[in-house]
Amino acid sequence: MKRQKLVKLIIGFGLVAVLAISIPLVSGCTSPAATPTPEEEPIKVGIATTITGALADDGRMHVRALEMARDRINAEGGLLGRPVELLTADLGNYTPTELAAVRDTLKSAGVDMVNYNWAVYPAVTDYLMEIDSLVMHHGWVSVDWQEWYDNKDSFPYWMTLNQTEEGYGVPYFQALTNPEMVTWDFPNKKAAIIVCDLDYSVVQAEWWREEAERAGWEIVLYEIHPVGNVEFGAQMAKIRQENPAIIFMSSVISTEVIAAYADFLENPTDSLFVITWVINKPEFWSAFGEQADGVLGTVPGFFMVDSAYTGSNPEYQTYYAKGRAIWDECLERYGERPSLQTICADDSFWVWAEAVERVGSVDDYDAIMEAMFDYPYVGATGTYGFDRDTHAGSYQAGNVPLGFYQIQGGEVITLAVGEGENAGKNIEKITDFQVPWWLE
Amino acid sequence: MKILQAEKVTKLFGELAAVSNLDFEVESGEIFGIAGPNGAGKTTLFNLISGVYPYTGDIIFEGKSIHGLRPFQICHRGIARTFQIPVLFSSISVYDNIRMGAHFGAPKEKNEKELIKEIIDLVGLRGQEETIAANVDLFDKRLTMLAAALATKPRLLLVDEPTGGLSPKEVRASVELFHKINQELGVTIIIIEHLMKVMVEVCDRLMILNNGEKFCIGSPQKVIQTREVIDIYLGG
Amino acid sequence: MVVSKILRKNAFMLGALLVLALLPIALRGNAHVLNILSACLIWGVVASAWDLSIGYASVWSFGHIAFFVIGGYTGAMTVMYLGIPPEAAIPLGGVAAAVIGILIALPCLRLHGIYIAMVTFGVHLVLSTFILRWRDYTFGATGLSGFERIQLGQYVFSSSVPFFSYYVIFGVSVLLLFIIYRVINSTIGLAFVGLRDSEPFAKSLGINEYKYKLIVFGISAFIAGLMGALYTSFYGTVSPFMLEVSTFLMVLIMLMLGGLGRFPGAVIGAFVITVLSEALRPLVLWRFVILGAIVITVMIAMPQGLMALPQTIKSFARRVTQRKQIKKDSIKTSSI
Amino acid sequence: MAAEQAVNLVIVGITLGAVYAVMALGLSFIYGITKIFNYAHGAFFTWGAYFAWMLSSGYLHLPYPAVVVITVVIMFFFGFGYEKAFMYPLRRFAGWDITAIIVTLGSALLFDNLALALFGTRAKRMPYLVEGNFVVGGFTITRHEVVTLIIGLAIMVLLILFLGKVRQGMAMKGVAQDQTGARIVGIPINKIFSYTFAIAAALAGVSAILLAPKILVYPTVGWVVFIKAFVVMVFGGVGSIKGTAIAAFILAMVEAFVTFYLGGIWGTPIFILVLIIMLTIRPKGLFGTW
Repeated sequence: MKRQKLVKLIIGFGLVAVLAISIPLVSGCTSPAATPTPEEEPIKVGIATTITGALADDGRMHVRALEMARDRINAEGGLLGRPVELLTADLGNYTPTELAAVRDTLKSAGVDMVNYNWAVYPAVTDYLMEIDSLVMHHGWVSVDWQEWYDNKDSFPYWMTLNQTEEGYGVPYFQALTNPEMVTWDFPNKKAAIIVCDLDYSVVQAEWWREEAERAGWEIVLYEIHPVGNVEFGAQMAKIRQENPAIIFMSSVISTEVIAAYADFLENPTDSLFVITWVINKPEFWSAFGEQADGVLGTVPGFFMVDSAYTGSNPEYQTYYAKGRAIWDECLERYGERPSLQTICADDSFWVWAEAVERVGSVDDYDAIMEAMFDYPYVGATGTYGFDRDTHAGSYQAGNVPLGFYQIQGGEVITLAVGEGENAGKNIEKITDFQVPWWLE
Repeated sequence: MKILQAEKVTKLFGELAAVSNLDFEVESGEIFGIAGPNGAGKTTLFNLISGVYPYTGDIIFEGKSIHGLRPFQICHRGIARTFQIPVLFSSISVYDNIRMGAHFGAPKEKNEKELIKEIIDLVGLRGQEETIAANVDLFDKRLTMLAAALATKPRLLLVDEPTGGLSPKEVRASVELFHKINQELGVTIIIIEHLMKVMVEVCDRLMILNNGEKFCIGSPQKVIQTREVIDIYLGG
Repeated sequence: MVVSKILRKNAFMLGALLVLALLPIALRGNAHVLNILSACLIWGVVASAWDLSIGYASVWSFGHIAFFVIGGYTGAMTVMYLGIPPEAAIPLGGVAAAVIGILIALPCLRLHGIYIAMVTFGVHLVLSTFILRWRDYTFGATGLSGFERIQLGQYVFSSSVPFFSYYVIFGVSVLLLFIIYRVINSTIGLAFVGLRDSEPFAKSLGINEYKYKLIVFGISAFIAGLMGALYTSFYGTVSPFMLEVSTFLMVLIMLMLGGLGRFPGAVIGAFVITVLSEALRPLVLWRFVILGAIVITVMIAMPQGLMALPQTIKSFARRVTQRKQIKKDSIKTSSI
Repeated sequence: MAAEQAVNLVIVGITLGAVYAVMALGLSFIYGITKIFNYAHGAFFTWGAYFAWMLSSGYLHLPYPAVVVITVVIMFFFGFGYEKAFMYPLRRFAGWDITAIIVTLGSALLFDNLALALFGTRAKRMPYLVEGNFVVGGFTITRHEVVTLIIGLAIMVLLILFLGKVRQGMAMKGVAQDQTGARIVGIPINKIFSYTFAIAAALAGVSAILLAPKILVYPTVGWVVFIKAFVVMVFGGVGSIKGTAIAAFILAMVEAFVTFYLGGIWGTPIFILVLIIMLTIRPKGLFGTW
């Protein structure tokens, strides 16, 4: 009897001791692996992104951009003569525990800048602000930015390349019904809208819908489905009944779009299949190959890498050249073409790096931000000058164009580029629209 | 005085009548035996009395109907039972098994510890209290089950095949115990048993069931000499 | 005399408590590690509350993560919309979860095993729809954040103030674990075990199974909901993402790895799984593959769970010594 | 117009119903016979889908009949090996049924994430079994749907025949009713367990082949189907093939109509509501036997 208690006691203490020993090991595991060069202390850049979970693909594309940028800058002698070192922290499925881990590891490593892509969870913003480093956010999501904007007094060091998705709905509808871009006689003025239940998608769809109704279109289906839904049988039944001229799918999750499109292809209607953000993601068209031809989409920012820019706009020519360079490097180095994520992340890094060079300091955040305000940085996706109030890069200059795309021959081809308030009306046409194969 | 009256009790399992149109009465203070071949409906009858299944007809206990009451309510009215297979609370001690009956079955009992002690002494489980119930032998398992049932302070006890698998010595001890329970505690007992020898020793009256129907009832010596009863048992 | 007896009887638990109480000081406020420890405690209590239901009462409720999330939302929303002080919102989260738990228990009264599992899991599945539909108040999939936290002087209860917050969580967890321990050792716990081990016999001994089903749903949902509110307050955010299968799976694994119905096994399971899953983080995609493999291996080697480790080791030792004994004996006989 | 819509919805419901039924039968089979609740059943589906994908559009581009046969054979041995490796060693101890649950939980974690690590998050697409449509009386029905329905029904009939007429099937039924009893009369329990898992895994493979072209192949796809199969199994009553089949069609129909009229977000809540109402009336499901 006594021995039993003793054994229990020993095992109990043993377990706790093992835990106590392993916990510091845990924190040790996540500290940076690369060794700094002996002469100069490295500049640490933290990457807050999704390495695992449903958005792991986006995270991979994000990290690649920064790896390429790091190697480029280190090959040129580093930033301010110091090597740049990356520290990746996984946002995973955005569970609170993961967010806290991201914050704690980046904070304890003492990163000089946090490069963050996007989420639709304001909580991520809260956690990143607590790291107390400058955050370069290259998202297109208003909730993340809004959370910072509401708290800007307590934490000013947040820079967003492009803070809102609201604008994309209106110009998108305008461009679709712009005869300069889409050369197809709509058989009717009916549209079906399928929306993923995430803020980003819902906001975009709402704006799209309002513009459509203003133009006298009838919305025959407006369906918000749960995140991660893959069964669209009933929605397609309704669509097949109504036969609308446009099926608009507002979703950021490629699996949903692929599933809906696969169901659509089973028995296609006389409709244009129109999507948003997912058009730039390789997993969409790699799932369908030739069958993806004809799908239309839009993404914010100049993202023209499948089709060459042959127009006369000198700014666009510069953007294109920069984007193409990243594209080629990514393809060569990783055997996979980049997504918009990559190109944008690259911009967000170099905006910052240039500002740091000009200021000559990496931790004087006020001065670095000052160097970014109003300064026209010409990147691969547009020209950025940050607004003093919103800290958003694209609005002040109004120089970040909106691209409208179609998949043709298995590639994402730019149909037109628009800019400014009526980006869907005043467009520069690049490539001819192709009537989708199921409508022929 | 009648402690239990069954009136036209019928239980159907689908098409099959497990108990059909059964009438009988149990006198207060007696030991009443129920026998019959396998599938005669003996255990089903216990399940009906203790409220496990719904049924048609009526069962009256101490002048009040217990039809439609749930098992725990029937226990609180004063009927306790044991099971054919010892279904003990195997992960806790023998003492806690008995405490389960005392605490939940006799909620008004002030002196719970005293009650448990008395019952342990009565059934003869002293020394086994702290053993985990899964680890005691079959006889002690049956005794524990019986003790837990007695701890609910019943006036009627239903005992289902208490001697199955026991040695002759243990069977004898069981018989003595039932007499003791009946006489010292004044508990009326209904007992299901297939050993006729035990029945003759224990029962005041014996009822034979066949195919869910009452076949005959009377003093055990008389009943077992009935030609038809012998036929039933020999599969006639 | 009595004190020393209690000390000796609960040496394991008291020792563990002492270590847990002193560990933060030894760690000198390492934020990352402290937050992991806090998560261990939170999940430990949630898993123990769940154990009360599955392990002790054998009521296969799959709604505990839903109760946890209900508690979290209640805590956050009462603070945000009703202006209730955050200290009061945390027990309110428990109350809300308990009310819903009891409501769910009603259709479960007549059900058993897997059928209860389905009804309660149904609540889990429906909850996310409800949160998404009630967008005006819950902000849909975006989730809630930025609500007021508990404040004690200059200290804020938040994962960014790990030292202070750890002790708050430690205090609440110890209190709740003590409540669970008391419930297990009370007559309520006795009734749970009775219904688990042999329901027909328990009922025939006067146990009202409906009453105890309601009690077990009430208590375990209350604790899960309270921990949900505490978790939400600690991390400052709650979203329907918590309802993903992965959370459910992990907590269930913690509970079962520790050993069903073997308090405080669930707490040990929670520590082991949480720490392992953090330690394996550098493996990125292979992390959960390895974790799954570890769970399977441990269970095949030690089917009774971690809490049975002493017995397993002892029986193994006994077998080894017996074998040695047999060997010795055979040598002896052969030499003769 | 209304009639046409209804017919379209019935077609959607029937096709989904056939697949849910096949999946739920596997789950119900394992639970009914071995009393193990197999959390890894979703992972079986996922891996069946990945095998089919690798054989078809992923790497080998085999013709469909070959894909079906090879996938079913692979899944059969997958289930067999799974039982031998993970479930069999547990049965040395009492209380193994509880331990088995956590091992299935652990293997769900393992297999899901193995798929993630090997194939990535990217959803893979599989071609339809047969392309093209039938036009019957003005209604368009895709050939894939017709084939799905035929395979689904055929499997149910085969299972009923197997359990009712074939010796091994009858032995399985015996084990389902009473494990100790079955052992006493000399039924080889270990063998029965292995074959039960093997058949269930093969069924998961079949449903994966039928459903993957519609809902894609990605690491967590199994859970979507698993949860629905779970509801179907409980609704129909564990162990009843008839109950499972009817439940699958009822629930799929409910889901299709609810999605159509109220929107996709209400699919699950109504699904669950129907289940709870059902269980309050019949606590053991529609035709619960085991």
